[in-house]
Amino acid sequence: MKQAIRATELAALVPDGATVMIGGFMGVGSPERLIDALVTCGRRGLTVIANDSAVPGVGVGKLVTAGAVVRLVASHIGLNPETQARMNAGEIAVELVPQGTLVERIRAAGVGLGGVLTPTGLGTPVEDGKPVIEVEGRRYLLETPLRADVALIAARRADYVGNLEYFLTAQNFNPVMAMAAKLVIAEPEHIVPVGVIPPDAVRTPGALVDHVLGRAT
Amino acid sequence: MKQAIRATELAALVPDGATVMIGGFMGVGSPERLIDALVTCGRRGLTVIANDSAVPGVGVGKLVTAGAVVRLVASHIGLNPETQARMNAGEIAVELVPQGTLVERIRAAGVGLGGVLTPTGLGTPVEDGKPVIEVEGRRYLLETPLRADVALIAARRADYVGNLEYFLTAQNFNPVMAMAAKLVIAEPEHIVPVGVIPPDAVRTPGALVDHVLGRAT
Amino acid sequence: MTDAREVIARRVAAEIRPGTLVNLGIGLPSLVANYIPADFGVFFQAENGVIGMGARPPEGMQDPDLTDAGGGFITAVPGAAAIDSAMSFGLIRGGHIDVTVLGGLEVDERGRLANWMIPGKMVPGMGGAMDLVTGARRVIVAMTHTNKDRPKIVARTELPLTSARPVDLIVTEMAVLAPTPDGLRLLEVAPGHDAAQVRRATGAALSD
Amino acid sequence: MTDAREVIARRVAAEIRPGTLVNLGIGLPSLVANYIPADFGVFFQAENGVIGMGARPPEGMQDPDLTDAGGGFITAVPGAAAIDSAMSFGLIRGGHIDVTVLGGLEVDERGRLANWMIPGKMVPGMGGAMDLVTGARRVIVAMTHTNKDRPKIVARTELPLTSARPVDLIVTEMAVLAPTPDGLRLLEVAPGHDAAQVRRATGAALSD
Repeated sequence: MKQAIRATELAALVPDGATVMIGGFMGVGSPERLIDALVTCGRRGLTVIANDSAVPGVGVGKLVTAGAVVRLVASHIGLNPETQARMNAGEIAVELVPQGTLVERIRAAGVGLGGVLTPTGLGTPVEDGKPVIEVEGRRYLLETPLRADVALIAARRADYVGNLEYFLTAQNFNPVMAMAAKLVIAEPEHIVPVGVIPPDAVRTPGALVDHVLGRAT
Repeated sequence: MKQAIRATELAALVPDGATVMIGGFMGVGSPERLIDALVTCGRRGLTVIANDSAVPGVGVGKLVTAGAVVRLVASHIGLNPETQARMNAGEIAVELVPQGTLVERIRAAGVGLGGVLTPTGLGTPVEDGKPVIEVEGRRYLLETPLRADVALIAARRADYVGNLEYFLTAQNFNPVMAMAAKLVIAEPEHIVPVGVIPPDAVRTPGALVDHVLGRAT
Repeated sequence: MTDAREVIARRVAAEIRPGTLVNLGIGLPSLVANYIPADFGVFFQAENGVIGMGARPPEGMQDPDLTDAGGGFITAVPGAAAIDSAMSFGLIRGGHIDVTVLGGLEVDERGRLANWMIPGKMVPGMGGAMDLVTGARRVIVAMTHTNKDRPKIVARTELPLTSARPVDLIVTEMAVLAPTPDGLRLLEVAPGHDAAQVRRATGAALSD
Repeated sequence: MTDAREVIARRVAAEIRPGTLVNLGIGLPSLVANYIPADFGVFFQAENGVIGMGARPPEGMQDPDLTDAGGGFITAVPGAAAIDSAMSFGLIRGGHIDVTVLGGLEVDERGRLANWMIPGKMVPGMGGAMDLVTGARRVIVAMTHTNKDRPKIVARTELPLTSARPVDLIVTEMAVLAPTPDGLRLLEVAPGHDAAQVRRATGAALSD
């Protein structure tokens, strides 16, 4: 059984300077209330690992606007001009990672693998400075695992033991990120009794989840 | 829309000497009718990639008894004395692979990665002859991807476009193997109209499935 | 006069075989779906997590948890599957996508695509493009032949590449071209154009 | 007289904290579940694909699609999750299993376990054991102290190791031992035994 936390308790769990994974794709499947709580408590110096920085006012975009982010690891920032502007002003260091490489680097950390051997990025600027490993006559980039202090996960439903269920394209990076952080905090749309989510519908077992955000009061 | 095939058509799809992945764990979640069809048509010289060889008369065990298997890549053969006897007699070459490494090697092939960097097997006989790669100060074995000509997949339900749904512990290696073979043949317990399996319950998208075994007549 | 984008989308659609799994990039490539017959059994992947993307939903019926890779509302067709990003890019990098159609900034004489940044000007990021070009079975570039009269098909590009892998086909409003080991081949000239026009608008040598 | 296996299982159970995720090997380790209070909120993983394994099902209620890693029928507790093998071993190798309890053939003076083959005699395969010993946060070996009076805790083992990683605790019917950088430490002597007995039955030096 998990204890439900309140948004105001997030400040104590995510210190300034933390590395935070945030689920979502262009704001879809993003833990908006948790993100709002980080903005409200005035977090600074965060490294954010996320697919993208959405648009201003949505998802990770809110943290960018609030000046909470000093480093962003993402596959796409093109639809948030504020991220571009802050990157150009030297306020945010952006590491751009191919989307498939990003999700595998996170997965590697979560499942205890030492890295990812991918053909993606070979012969492009993504290759710069990375080892190239030859396996069975083909060349692959060695990409390192990505870990975080905290993962903020959006789910459709959680049950009392923390099992999570996702819905359609709101799934995206959430289940993978829930494996790769020391502390996992889930923001479900609904919290249901144990047994409502059948075993085969659980995509993130509750054992991976440390805290569940309680319903807004 | 897939065409349902009959078990008797399997002979034409799986030639002697083929490399065949077979889902299942101690016979649970094994495509028994497809296995029976391979025995019936007298297949020889197969390389089988499977978690285990079950027990005589069950799952992969039937192929072992029939003398169809010349090479077995598996994590466990301890509960099938026939596999042990044939291995000792030099009739089956057995490559034992740690279970977590086995599933990741299959996954690597299926998702286009060049190999697996795992700590599992370091300092044991599993390390012999394999490259050790150091990443961020830690050592990992480099294990190569495992591919197959054909994957035989057991599922609880298929719909007409080949989407597959699994049930409880019958899932095991099936969804991963369905990504790693040139030809994927599914044996569902039930075949249902499109829409009966909701999008979030699909674990193997129909695009991965070439043929669905029709119901027994 | 027919819109260049429509000409390109229609021509690309003719490349799509029935029963295949197809990924369309946002923008121009997404128009290709309009010209694929509904009974073709083609499934469209949106790399953010669905196989079986359908057209825009009716007004008021949009689900905020069902969008395409650009964040726009979509529907799902019967037989659709929802997947996470690891599975989605597993399908892409693993060679399970039959065709991907992507927009381009430039393509060089070896058929290599650049479409994700202009140094010093525009750094949107590569999103899923690098994985798609590297992993899809067939890569089609759908783009206008020129940008303000400047050729987008060039001998050498100064732009960072999307992948070292050459694309399979380039479809513009003027022509259809295919990279070969000996350079770019001019396969077709679009109605209303001629080969000399195409060559003048191209910054690389074209063989017949 | 109490059965040695029961003594071992009871003592291992005392190591299991509430709310943890635990993997029990087949055979002796599986008995540990009998001594964990139901209200402890412990979830048991069966590495073939379920978190929340329960006891044997009532006769006639068995589901052939719900078994443990030995192929035996099980139940699932409320809140259980079904997972595939990639996820299951992702949890194991990724350090998400709080405790694993495994049987052993031998443990050497550095605390390294051998439990998957006897060259020339028995080659069952390692199954999930190598991943469990390498990846679980805490590894407990549950085994009888000797095999037909031959010590199973030895200075050096001739058997192939399961992992180069030392285990965290060894529980036998005679004692509880912990590997340290300076060798094996004798933490507890079981009731009815004394330290001299334990040392005689052990093939490696034991510090206090």
